Amino acid sequence: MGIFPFLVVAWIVVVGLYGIVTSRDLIHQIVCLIVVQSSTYVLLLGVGYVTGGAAPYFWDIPQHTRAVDPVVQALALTDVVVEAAVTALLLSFAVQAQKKFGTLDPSQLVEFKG
Amino acid sequence: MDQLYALSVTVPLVAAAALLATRPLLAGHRRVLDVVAVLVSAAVAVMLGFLVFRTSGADSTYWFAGFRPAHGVVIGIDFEAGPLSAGLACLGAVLMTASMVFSWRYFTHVATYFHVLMLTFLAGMTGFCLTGDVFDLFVWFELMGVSAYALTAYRPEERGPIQGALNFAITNSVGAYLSLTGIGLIYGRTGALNMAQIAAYVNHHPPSGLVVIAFLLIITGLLVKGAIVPFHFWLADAHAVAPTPVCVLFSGVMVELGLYGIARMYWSVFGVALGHQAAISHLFLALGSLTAVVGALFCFRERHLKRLLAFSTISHAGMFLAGFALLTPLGLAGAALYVTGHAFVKAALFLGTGIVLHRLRSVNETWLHGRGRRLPVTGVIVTAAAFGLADLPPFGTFLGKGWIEDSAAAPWLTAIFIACGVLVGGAVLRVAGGVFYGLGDPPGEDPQMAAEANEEKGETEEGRQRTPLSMLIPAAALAALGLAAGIAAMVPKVAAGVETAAARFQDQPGYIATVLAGAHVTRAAPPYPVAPADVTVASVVTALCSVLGAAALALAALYWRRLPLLRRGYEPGAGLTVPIRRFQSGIINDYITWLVAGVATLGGVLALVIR
Amino acid sequence: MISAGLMNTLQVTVLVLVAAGATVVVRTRSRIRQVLALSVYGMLLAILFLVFQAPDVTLSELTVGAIALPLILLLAIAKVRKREQ
Amino acid sequence: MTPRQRLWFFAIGAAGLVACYLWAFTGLPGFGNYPGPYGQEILRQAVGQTHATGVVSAVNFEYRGVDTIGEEFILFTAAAGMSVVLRRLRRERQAQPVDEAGSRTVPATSSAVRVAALLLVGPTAVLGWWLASHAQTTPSGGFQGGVLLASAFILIYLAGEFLTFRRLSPVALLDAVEAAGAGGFVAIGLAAIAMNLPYLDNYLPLGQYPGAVSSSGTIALISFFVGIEVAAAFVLIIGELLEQTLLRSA
Repeated sequence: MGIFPFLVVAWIVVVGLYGIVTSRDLIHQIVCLIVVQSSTYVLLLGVGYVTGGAAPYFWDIPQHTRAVDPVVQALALTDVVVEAAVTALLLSFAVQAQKKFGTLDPSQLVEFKG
Repeated sequence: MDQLYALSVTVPLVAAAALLATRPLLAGHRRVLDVVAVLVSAAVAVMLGFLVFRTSGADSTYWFAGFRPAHGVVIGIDFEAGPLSAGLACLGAVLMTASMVFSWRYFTHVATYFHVLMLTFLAGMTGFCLTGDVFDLFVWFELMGVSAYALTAYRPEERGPIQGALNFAITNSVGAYLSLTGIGLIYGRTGALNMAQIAAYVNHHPPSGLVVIAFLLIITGLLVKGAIVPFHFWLADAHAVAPTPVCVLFSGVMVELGLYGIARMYWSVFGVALGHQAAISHLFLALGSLTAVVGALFCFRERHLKRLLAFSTISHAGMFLAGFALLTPLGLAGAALYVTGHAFVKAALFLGTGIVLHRLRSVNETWLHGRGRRLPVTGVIVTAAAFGLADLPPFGTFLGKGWIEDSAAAPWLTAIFIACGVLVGGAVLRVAGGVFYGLGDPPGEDPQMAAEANEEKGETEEGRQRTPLSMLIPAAALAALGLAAGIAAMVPKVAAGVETAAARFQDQPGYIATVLAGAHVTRAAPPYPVAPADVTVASVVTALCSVLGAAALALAALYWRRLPLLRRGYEPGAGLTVPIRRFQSGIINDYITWLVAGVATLGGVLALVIR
Repeated sequence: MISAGLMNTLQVTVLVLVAAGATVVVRTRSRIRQVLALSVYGMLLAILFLVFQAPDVTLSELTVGAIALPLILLLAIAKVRKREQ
Repeated sequence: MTPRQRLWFFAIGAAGLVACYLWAFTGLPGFGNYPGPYGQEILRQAVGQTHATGVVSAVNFEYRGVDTIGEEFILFTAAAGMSVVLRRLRRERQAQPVDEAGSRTVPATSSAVRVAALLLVGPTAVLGWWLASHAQTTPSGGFQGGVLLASAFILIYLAGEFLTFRRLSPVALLDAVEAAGAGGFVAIGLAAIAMNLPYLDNYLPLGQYPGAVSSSGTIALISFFVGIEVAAAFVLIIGELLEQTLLRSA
């Protein structure tokens, strides 16, 4: 495996950013932002993985079983909530933008420049 | 009394929840909302002010749920405060109090949500300043961000706020996710999230690309927040449209918090491991200078008052970064004082603009020309604050900037600082002289800018015949505080105290010892060497020249049409309008492209320097 | 217990699928289809987290990434579409 | 920039960004060789210290509980922000809501779907409740449980009962429930301060043995409040958008 999971992380980031940069539709752009953020889950869970480790639950396994890192999982959970919150707020902006500008093309959503 | 750490963050959160829960009961009782918000902000300011005093001798640490480090491993989250971090948080709470007082009469139809969002914003800022854990830093950063996006879009009936909020939210989110990637990388390497523990690890292991890139990615989100070129585009779009009381916080502390985060990351975590101090110092000096110049140029050509102030914030952010970048205690102390003085006068200027908007229903400098004569008191406050922004002695801005210049002792940096001071000061003085005293001729009308400025109507609903005292008093008080900060810093004991605090902020071994070895360890190397930060004749003369230059530029901008030598209709810099609009295009896609290019460039430079 | 070799293969496969999924989500320019792609991508991520031994994150990614977020997106799209017509 | 210029500019920047990432990855321990020490220390201590067998919940609600407070308030703030942005214009507020879904071009919800969806409401709600109250033992917790509870409400909508959905979820009540959830979490921590303990200290009895439902002290309680907060926030968010989509002024 080596660094393969991390290469996937880099790929997801770049693909997501590519989507944001080339997007012609705000909702598409917001979905691409979700993709960029999803790279951070893969990274977090990737770095905390321990080969052969169990999930960090000691309900039915002995307490000193080798397990994967629980902290990154807590971080990823927080991250998922943040994603949901930010996306919902952004979508409400998009709905409003469509109402006010009559379009969702980012290059047309310009009231201020210069 | 350690509980103050927890209370300063949780009290505004509980208040926000309580206000939202009782929303139907409070529907007809607007004043209850105002009173709660003002009292909570003031209480937080007092708590944090108390923390500043308490930590003036030594930093202290607070472990949530009592999880102290076990076997040298940190398992909980700590808040760590020194005078600079608690002081910045306190500054935020003071500005929040002033904004809430100002809002008393400013919005007539204000829903509970405004107060709720302001309180969560306050909690986010406080947590961001105090936390000693990198992931927790990200959480507070996001809380501050989400509150700020919603506040920017507070008037969704108009187009500007929606564009501003979108650009702000998307750019900041991309920055935040890159920061989180950096946090993930450093965690993968060190197995730690506590700043002191990460520092202890990276100091004792050979430097690697991972450490460099983790540093770069973590500060990316902070560079976006701190509006450093080329990560700065969102700022003007958001500041121009956010309600004025919110602008006070955006310009006064939020941008500075981004820079504070960079300073914290550098000194508390990565500084020693990165090494190469001279090169890193030069890199950040270059970034800061570029930002200062770009911001100042954009500021001077602007006619939309809130955008003008926004660009001046970018310029100042560049100068603050340059102050940090000297990596000296005096430079950091200067930056801290400059941030304080700037926050007060900039807040006063924004509140003055709010009063103009409330009474005269416009933020268009051309249209407003001479019309501000009806508002003499506001005129005096704005003019005083404008001189403060132009670094007139003895405002806090003058001394802060002077310390940075003393510490750098580099003529080129002083020259850049003076040039930016002249441009930014010239712009605000031009506004003050033209709008409130009707000096000279109205500046040329740019159709695009006029259209933009005309958008700004619905923010405050009824233009009254008199300016309410609840608006004038906070504005005047803030301008006075800007003056008081400067005068206080002239007291040698205070100046030495600020510089010692800065030296302590930069003392990484001391930080690690405080956090990992116990709450009240005496720091490693006090007393810190304190360079004399006196007010010299030379610094006063330099500052006065800069202020005179700004005043002369303002007068020239107002009167140049009357010079017989120039043909009529000539507008200086008119040819630049098209390229400038292409640069600051308002399109998110461009902003993200610049962000990626900025990260790549910084990464390349760091790779060349550090390898 | 799954053998280490099988686990490894499983992880590589899911990682490749996730990378492909992200690409598809970004490259899909039609709104509704993109939401479907996102939902599938959320499911793939949930499976990835399962093979990374993170059942907790799997559950939230399933509820949020594969269900709640696509639903919110669909609602926003419906709203926008109604006005565009 | 034209789209083409932007793409080229981005391509160069992205190449640099990827190079940065690759350089960083060379410093990571290989996949599966995570060295610790933070997570390892938690694994050593958590079960004994908190009597929670779900270590991730212990981290979320106790060791890093402050993060979770921030996270809950991010959701809280986003929901409040959506209410601000999507607040209906005044005339819409005065008008009587009419379920516009009936005039959609799609066929009306068939009774089979309606019955199936309504039948699912109960089990979904129960499952959500169960998840929210078993954070300390199993891979679950307030967050996942809360989203599932919200799904139960959404099922009511799917059953074609939009106006029922709306009656069951008046915004003011939801705001209050959400605020009670988020505020309750903070208040549990504040109670520790009142007892002169550090904020968020686990002051409740931990239960007799690890793994019992009544074990783990404040962890279970916090998880419960988080569940309420998350459920209310999601119903609010979805309700806000539904209202935008389906209601027109009469």
